[in-house]
Amino acid sequence: MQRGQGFKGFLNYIRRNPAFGGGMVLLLLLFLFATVAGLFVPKEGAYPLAAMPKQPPGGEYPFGTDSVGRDLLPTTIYGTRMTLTIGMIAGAIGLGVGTVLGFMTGYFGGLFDTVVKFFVDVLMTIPSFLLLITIAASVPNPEDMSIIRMALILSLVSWVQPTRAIRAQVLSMRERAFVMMAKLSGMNGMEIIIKELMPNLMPYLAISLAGAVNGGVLGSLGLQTLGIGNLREPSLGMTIYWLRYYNAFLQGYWWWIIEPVTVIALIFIAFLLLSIGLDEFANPRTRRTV
Amino acid sequence: MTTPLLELKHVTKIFGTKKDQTVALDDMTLALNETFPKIITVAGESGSGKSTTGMLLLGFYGPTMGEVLFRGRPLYELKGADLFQFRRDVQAVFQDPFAVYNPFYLVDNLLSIPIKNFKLASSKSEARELMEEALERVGLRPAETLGRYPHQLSGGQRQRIAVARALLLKPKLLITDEPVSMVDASLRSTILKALRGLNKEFGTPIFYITHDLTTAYHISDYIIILYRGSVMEAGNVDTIIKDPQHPYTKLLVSSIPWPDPDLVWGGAEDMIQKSQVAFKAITGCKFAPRCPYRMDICDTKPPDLYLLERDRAAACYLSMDNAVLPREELTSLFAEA
Amino acid sequence: MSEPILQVKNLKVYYYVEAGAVKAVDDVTFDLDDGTKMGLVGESGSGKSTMAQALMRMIKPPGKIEGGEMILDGVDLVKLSTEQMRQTKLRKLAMIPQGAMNALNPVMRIDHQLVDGMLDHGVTLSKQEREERVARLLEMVDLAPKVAKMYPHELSGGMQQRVTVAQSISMEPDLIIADEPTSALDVVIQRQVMETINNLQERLGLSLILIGHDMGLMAQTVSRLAVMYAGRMMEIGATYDMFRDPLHPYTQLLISSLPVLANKGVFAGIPGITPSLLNPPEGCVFHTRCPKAWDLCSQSTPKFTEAQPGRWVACHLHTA
Amino acid sequence: MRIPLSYVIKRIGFLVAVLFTAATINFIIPKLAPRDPVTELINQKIASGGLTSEGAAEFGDSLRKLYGLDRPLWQQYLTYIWNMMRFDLGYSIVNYPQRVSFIINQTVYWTLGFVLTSTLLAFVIGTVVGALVGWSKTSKWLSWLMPPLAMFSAVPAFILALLLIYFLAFKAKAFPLRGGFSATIVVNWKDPKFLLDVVHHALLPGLSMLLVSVGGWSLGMRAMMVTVEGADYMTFADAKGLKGPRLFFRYALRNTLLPQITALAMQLGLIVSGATLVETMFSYPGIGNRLGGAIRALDYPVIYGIVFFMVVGIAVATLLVDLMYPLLDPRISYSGG
Repeated sequence: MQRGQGFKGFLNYIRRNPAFGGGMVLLLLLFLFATVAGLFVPKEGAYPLAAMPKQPPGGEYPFGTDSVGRDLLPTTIYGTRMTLTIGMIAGAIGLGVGTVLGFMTGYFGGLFDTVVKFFVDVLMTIPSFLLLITIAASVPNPEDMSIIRMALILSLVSWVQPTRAIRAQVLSMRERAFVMMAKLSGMNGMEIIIKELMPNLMPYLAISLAGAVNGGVLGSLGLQTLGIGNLREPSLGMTIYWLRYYNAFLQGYWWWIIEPVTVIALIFIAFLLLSIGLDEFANPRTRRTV
Repeated sequence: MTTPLLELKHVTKIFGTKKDQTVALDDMTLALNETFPKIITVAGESGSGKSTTGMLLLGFYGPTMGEVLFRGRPLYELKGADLFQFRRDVQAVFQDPFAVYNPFYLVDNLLSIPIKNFKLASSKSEARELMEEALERVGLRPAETLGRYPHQLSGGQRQRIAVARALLLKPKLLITDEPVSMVDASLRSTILKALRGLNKEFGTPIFYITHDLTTAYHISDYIIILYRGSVMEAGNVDTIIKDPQHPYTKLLVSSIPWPDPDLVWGGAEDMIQKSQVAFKAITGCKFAPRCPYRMDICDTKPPDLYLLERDRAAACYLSMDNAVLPREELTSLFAEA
Repeated sequence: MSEPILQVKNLKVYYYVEAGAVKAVDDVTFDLDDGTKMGLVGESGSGKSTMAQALMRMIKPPGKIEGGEMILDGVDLVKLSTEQMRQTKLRKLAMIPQGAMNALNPVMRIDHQLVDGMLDHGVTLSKQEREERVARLLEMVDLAPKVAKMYPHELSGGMQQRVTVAQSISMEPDLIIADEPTSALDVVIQRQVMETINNLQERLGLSLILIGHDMGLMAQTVSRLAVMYAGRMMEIGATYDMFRDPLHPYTQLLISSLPVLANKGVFAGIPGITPSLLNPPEGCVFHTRCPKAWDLCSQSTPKFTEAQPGRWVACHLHTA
Repeated sequence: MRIPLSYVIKRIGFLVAVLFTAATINFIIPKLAPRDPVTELINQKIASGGLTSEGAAEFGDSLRKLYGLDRPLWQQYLTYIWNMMRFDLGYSIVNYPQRVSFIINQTVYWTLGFVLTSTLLAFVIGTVVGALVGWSKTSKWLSWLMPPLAMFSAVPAFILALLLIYFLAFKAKAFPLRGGFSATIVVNWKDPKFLLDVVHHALLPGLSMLLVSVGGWSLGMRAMMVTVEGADYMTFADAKGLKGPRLFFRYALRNTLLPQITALAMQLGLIVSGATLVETMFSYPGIGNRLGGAIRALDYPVIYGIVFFMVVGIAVATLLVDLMYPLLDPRISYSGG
């Protein structure tokens, strides 16, 4: 990894790590689709009775319409926005909690570490999605949950993986000689965490963030597909729920199926590429010595 | 008697869980004085507890039993300014010349951070001067070293910067753990010379940990031979290397591969046993299972240290005709005549 | 004088990296007489380990044998096909590896590991023959028969290294290449393993190339010594002569930097740093650090010549 | 190779801790949620005309007594845990008086059938493909398999299921659109025609699980293969002149299987979650689809019961995989930690 070469160096790096570049570009395009495209397409179209129902793509409705008259173009745009927003909030909270817990437990150890590690181990065995179902189905009016509430519920499980991953990294890194050297240079615990460990763990933090956002998106999609979550507001999961509810298959409304599926697939492929690229960044296998 | 700078008092360090224990260091008492500017080597094979001793002295491990004292106060009690003072006074050079560098920063950090934290310079230019001076003393050109990342320098260069750091800080005690074992032969001398220089010019005592008796012989004044956490023989390095008394020391010394075609391995063949006995609970001398001179008494209880000369003692029943040196007075061997 | 078992001629091994070709081994030539032990020393980056890999034809990309010959018992190893080379390994040319603690398959019992090499070289063994073979091999390296049924992690580092020694002699090859076989071991164990290797070498009449950086170990074990620096061969000769009367200034400095019993407290190093293998200096690779260098040294590369009988050196001081 | 008892005990202890935590979460969450199952049940009864609002209060009290909701919380908790230990998961609200355990029993075998088959197949295929792609001596065209496999692995199985349903079932009419067997066929497990029909229905859900997980296993396997190929024992094995197949199977593959199996244990939860959604997409008569139905109908005892049952299943399966691990890895020491 070479530093201090500016943008050109970055481009050079992308050339050697195309997965990272591909993931970034794809994610950027999705973000643009969810934000900029929304400036030109009003949200009103994403609700029932806004358009002529059951229209294939073309002319007035480039993405077609569903069987209750939602225009699928705004539905997909605002749905992507909603889904990504939920994922990012849940991922950010998960990474935040995971970073604090991971560094504290990994570096300082002690009873707190034992307790946190036990809960992490237990929660790793209990599938997070089942936990989400239990929690989300138990809140009042699960069928019209706000974005924030959905994201908060998701973040109840999204901290587990980052905590585990970061703790493991900190554990292996705190034994390194440069940490001892930092202590000998008069640095205290917090200084060592922030100045010595954090910079080296940046790629791992980025991997954890990508993983947590990915998990948030996946969780929200799963819940919405089962009918938990706001079914009135447009989201990608909600679209899946309705297309099943109205048996889009049997009617042969291919556009209603293909469009959300494509966007969802692109989101996950972007995250996959990004995590492959970040992994390559964190553990370059090409480092060779003669 | 003044309080020693750093002291191990009946320190035992055990690693592992209840079922699978390794005694890394067994009831060690040792005092290191800032007023006694000598180089003391701790030598032994892997598992002898030599590195553990270093880690205990630096406060990176806590003792299982016993106490590590800094100016008379237990290390674990030190907080704030006292802990800071301990860090200021006791410094180290480690084995791996790559691992001590944070790969994220320039090598300059190894020198500039202690200068900043310990307030060794009043200005940036003064700090720079200090760094350059220290680098030159270990034979490095500052222009070719500063401003680089660790991976851009060779192992020898990196280790010399680590030694430059010790020179710059002028600690009250320097602990070096195998400082030359990962460095090419042609550079070892340069590094050892710099350490010796620090010791002679600034009177800094050095605690030199190594498995390599050739460098130990060359650099140090005194030596402690450890075997499985216990002292086997200790005292003047010249007499011990040239005329070892403890059977274990004999074995070690006879196995040194001297880079001298006139000094080829010979003798002590009888001491090298083909298959080693599995180590069970040993009640007596730890070396007894491998010792060709083993006697019945060896299995009864660990031997005391017997004073062979004023500055030399061995923990072996073969020497039991001599006066006993209580283990806690090990340090008395390392004193001016 | 016996015939050379190995002749290396103008061997070149380059690693191709983004910045260009790293000349890890550059134009190395030497002979090894049958039944001798030769040491190959050098510091990190000298190319000694690359030599070991090249002789085993185990250079991995981006490295490549760029040219030269390695003639083992009349056969040029460079020209062999992959399958021919596979058959040569173990049968004619074996290796004792460096990392004793990791060189054995962790999930396989010792006896299986000792036997599988033979099986893959066309040796057919009944169950009983197998056991006998394993027991004899273990005995030859002073290991107890029960080791056969153990897993590597149950053995100490020294014992594991003995297993790899047993492995390397299992088909009585002509030449064994030992790449720092004891660098991870304690001195006493190191001595035991080296003595085992020495005994076997004499008993079986093998030739041995011992690769390492420890001049002490070389002084104790080998009869001939080859010194490499920055990918090139500097000097070759009988070990005793090399220590007592080094010809090449690099060897001289190297020998004088060694800590011996008689010179306590004398610290003499070699000033300067090893040159980059990517852009080695013009002329002699050592001239940048050589106290005896003159104009010619930076202009032309000294030829590796026989300065005295059996004594080869690459230095302008000795070519005249 | 024997599995040490202490390890088994420790591992089972962890299993109990997991189940206890899961049960406790299941107990606490409904209590924290501001909704009252009894009121909801009554409202449902009123809505369906089975109860008049006059009798509701009295009926509610008797129900609360029946469910023990009038007792102190800690007593309810103990009863709850006791019930869980006996696997008494209570009654469905919507399909009262069906027991939750009956519903599970009715549906679980459908799920086990296609999930086990597709998971095992995917694991085997993915491992073999990944191993071959990662192995440097196989031909390069194999690596072209990776991008599509990686794409599939990124997409959740239920999303892929939508595409499969549309293209293979609706368009190509090669598979049934939904369900576990044809509506026109008589349920008879001894009739081969019925069995064939069941398999036909299970193929598409199985395929969507399979396609998604093959990529994951092969990606992981490839990475481990590359790591193992760099190991010292592979270099030494190569230096021994072993034949390709032995190097591949006995050395490389054998060593990469261990982490791969650890990964399998870690993935079980994800697989079950994925299967739940896939079943919903296909209206497959398995336990996951039943869970989906219960969620839509807000049938809480069924939701909690099925979730708890799944957690038990995953925890037990993880335990079994963990206990299998030492059989494959002779190095594992169980002394603790």
